[in-house]
Amino acid sequence: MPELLQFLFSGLTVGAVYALVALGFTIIYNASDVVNFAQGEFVMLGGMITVFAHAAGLPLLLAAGIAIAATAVIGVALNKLAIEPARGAPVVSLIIITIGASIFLRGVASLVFDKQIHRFPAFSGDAPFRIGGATILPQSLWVIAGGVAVFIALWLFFTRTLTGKAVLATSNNRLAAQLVGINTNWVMTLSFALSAAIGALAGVLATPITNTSYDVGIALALKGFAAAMLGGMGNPKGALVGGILLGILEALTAGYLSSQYKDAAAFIVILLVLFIMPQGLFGARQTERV
Amino acid sequence: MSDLLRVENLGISFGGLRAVNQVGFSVKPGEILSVIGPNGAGKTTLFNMISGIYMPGDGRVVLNGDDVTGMRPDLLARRGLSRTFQNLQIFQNMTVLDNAIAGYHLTESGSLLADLFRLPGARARVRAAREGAMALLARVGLDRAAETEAGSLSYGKLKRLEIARALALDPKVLLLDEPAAGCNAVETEEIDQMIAEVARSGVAILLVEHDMKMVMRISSHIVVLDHGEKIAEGDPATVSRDPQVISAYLGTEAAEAADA
Amino acid sequence: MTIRTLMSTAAALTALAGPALADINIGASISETGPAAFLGDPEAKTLRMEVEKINAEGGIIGEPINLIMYDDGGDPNKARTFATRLVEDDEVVAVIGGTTTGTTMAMVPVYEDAEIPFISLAGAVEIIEPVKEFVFKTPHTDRMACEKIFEDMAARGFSRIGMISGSDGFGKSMQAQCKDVAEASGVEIVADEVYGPQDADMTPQLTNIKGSGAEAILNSGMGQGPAVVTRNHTQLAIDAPLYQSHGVASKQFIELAGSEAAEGVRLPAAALLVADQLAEDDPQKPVVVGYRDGYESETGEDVSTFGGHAYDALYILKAAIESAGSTEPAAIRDAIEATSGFVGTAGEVNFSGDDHLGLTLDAFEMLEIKDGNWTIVE
Amino acid sequence: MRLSPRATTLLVLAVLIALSPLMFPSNFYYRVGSLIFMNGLAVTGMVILIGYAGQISLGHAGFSGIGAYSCAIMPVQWGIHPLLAPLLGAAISALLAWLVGRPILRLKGYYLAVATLGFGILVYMVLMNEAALTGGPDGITVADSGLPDLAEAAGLDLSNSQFWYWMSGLVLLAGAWLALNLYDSPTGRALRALHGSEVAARTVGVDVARYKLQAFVISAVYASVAGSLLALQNKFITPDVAGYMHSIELVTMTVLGGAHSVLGAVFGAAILTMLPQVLTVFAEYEHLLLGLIMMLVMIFLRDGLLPSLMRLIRGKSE
Repeated sequence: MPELLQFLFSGLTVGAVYALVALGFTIIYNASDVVNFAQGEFVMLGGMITVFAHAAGLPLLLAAGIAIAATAVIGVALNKLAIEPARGAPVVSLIIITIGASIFLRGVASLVFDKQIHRFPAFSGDAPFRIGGATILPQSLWVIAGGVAVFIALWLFFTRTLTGKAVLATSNNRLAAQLVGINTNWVMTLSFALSAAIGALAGVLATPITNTSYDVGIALALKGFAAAMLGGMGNPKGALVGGILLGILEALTAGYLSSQYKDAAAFIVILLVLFIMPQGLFGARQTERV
Repeated sequence: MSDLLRVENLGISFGGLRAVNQVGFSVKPGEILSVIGPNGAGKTTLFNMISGIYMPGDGRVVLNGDDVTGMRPDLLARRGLSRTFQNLQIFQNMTVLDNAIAGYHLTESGSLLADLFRLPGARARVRAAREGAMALLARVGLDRAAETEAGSLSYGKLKRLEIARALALDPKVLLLDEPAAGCNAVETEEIDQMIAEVARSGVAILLVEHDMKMVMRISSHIVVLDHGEKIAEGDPATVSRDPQVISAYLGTEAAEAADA
Repeated sequence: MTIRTLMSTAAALTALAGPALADINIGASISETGPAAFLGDPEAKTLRMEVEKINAEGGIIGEPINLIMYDDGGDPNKARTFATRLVEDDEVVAVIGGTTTGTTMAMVPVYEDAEIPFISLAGAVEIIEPVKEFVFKTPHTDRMACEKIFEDMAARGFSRIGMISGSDGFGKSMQAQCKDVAEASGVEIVADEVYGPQDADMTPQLTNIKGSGAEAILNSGMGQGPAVVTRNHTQLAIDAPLYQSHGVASKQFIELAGSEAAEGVRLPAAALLVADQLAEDDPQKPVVVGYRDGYESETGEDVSTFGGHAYDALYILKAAIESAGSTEPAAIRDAIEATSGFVGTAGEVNFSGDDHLGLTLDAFEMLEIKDGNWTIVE
Repeated sequence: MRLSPRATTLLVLAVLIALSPLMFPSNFYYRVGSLIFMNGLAVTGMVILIGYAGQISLGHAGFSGIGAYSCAIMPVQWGIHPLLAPLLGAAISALLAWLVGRPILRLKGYYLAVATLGFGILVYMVLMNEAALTGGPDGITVADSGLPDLAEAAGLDLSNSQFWYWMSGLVLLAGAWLALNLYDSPTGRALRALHGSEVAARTVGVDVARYKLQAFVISAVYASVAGSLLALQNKFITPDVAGYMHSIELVTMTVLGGAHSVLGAVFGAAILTMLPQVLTVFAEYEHLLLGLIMMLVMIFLRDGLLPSLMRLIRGKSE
């Protein structure tokens, strides 16, 4: 049993990181129907800016705050410069634009920062908690707490606040949203800022566990995207569940079956789920309108 | 003559909302049956169920004596059912001519290898389809626009292109969803005549249309829907006098039409 | 047409950046970006820095070196194209590079066909085994690392060991080599686990190793994975001591893992990492201290053995050109093969007709991390 | 006489392939040329999938991987003739595409993207992990196909790069011919129709699932053959050929150049293949510029480079 518990802890830790990335995907998708493949770069920026600000002598908390704010600004810039001008483009063009953005941001990061791997200390030390023969690091709890907190905040945002409902309305029908007086430009700006900030927060929380470097974004975006699709794109609940599920799946496969094929197992499950539920676990079913 | 298309107790719900309930009627070859009713009465939904786009919740669709309920649209097309759409479904990425040729898909298509290597058989089939398509385009007055991108056509022309495409299948049953919408009086009359002509050739036509003058003029039979239920049925004269219909929907316009 | 224009633009641009013809053209294809960037980055920096230094001192046999370096991004197909470009377009006399085994092996056929000497900076033994006429390499092989580690394990009385390897080229290659030499070294591999190079948590794999009764654990991997493994090893309070490979031989590893978690970790590495601890009369001392000080003051980054491999390759090449007294590729090749007693950052290199690596196990030091620093295990 | 678009495309391609070598300053350009043609071939398949049928795949490099590794594995492990290996590889790719395509192609948009992505990653992982067969992440040597020697025996004195330039040029021409044949054929029309409106395509009798699957299988064969050619030329192959980045590259080439036409997509392949070679002058700015170009083209030249260029030329001449 301690093994199982350890595997679950591992899965939770990793899954919470995926979930945070997936949650970032959710907001932009909800506002604009764009899956932002540069989401992983937001995570990278969160980690890297914190590392370098911290190394420059700022206290960790302040460095993290700066990283999140700066990434949010970059997110807004991405929207204004690349996504807004391409509105209405087909899915495949949007995929290429956001992948282009991710390559661009990675290139900038490698120049502004460096190509080395970095880390900053865990918030509450590295002494693990021991529960039932298994262990979990305090930083893992930070990540999990971060994931849950962002989820709750988003859930409240989308269901309880007027602004959140405006975001959803914009995604449903942009024109109609404009007609009822929603400033859709502002909604887009807000969504990208929020999304980027959540990505950066993920980077800040996860870096003590995952380490960071200019190119960590690729793998994170891939897993986060997969998690979001598994859960059903656009649904915060789907992002959270999809992320955690993916993490646990990988950990259990590594623990019980084969660590070689743990990533393969994750993708096989995603494929199977999509075959049975083409909109993911919690995605909205769409009926064809003709 | 026996019924070509028979609809029995057809119904469907969307998330608890009953969109169509217990609707039934039948059409014979050469007949024009119009389905009318206020917006949201369930006309298009009914069409979508008959043409296999929505799976009916209950009831049956019988085509030429066979139960075809919920059958895929492409298989229905093989059985001679063809349709147009209220919100145009044009292949915007193709030329007008290609749109019309696409209507010949069932007679045009052969093996993939023949297509890849441009074998003589495939070329002959394409040629035949092209000739048929050109003739149809001429019939709807679009032959001069054959090589233009379909996306650049006006609404009225697109409506006619869709009818041409539907006719290319050489259907036994034709479903027309508001063919005259957005057309001016002259165009409406042309469409009107074309529909009558098609019906005369023995095609059973199912029509949804808001232009009551047209409906009253060409229908052999009318079914009235309101809130998903059939509230009246009969020939134009009978329906237009039906008090329930008048109060539910038709009003003065129909009375005028009946007088005329 | 457009393709043509672009082609000739490319040619023109290269010509602009290109050299005067009398220079010695030395090519390099390094993975400055991509998954192996943290290896390629110090390699590229070292090459630029040292070439500048050599040129400032008057070049080789009176001619300045013109270093033509491409970034293959770790993509073997791209490396292969750059190899063709170096040979056909840039007309180099020798090539350094191939940061990874994949990029190296992709380039080998080109240099063999063109008969251009090629000194690889990658680890796997297959690069020089069987011997290829024009291919040499400077880093120790992963097989040697395995042998060195197993030797140390056997000396400490461990016979049942667990392996955890990265799934990238470096990790997989070393995993295979270690399994190959385990029996001969007197150890038995009782657990064999793998992780992805970007994975964030390896506790499931380590839990399984812990349950297998392994007496010592060997992590073959490079990059950030080993740091995570080291932290997880501490997190799970595993008693079996942890060995890392030469793939983490930089100060950065200790920072990433945290000195607390890294305490007691052993790994085989070149003397470069412990330059200050070498005896004063050690012939390697002036070389490694000189390179380290130069690199650290130039880049502001900690020195790593990876940059050292590039340093060794460049100076082996320099010595070969000097002794050949010619810049003919064939002559350079012969001179490289005749290299003996060359002291580099990795150790003493003695090439021969059937040894294009030229290092022995002695070139490895077994290091242990104590108080956040490398110490030599006696 | 006016040439049909189909004949024009083939003619332009043939002339470019035949005459480009006249301006090659060195042998290296044959290498770049052959890479352009191999990518161009894979991308021609993508035109059928993306441009005709309107479906997306982020996993087609997986098929390139199968084609490439067939050439590496079959002759050595199973004694299959090296020239038969590409054909068998294509057959395996087709079969696999047919099997996975059936369920995957029911998905749409981003869901289709993630499913194809997953498929590509699975192929990549098998190539990485089954080291006994595939050589693992460090790659595997590909036995010589004997083709260049055959050419030499026939009196053609060509270097390796030169040989593969002409070889892949010919295969690209053949591939383009087939793809162009398809365009104005019943199958091509059905594919374009379901791209335009799936519902309408169904109502005119198009078996949408079947045609999507055909496009998927055909494009898989193109990718597979391209992978085989690459393996045979390089004589060494690593799993990167099946990697996620390569899949993205294929889609980017297609869409960047213009997904609706073979010529456009091949143009995109040419640009993206040459770009890294041109950008070496900018060294560390390479990636930054690549990302920038991808964004700018897609934002401002939405139909792709070639159609936009043509419009510009036509606009000026009018």
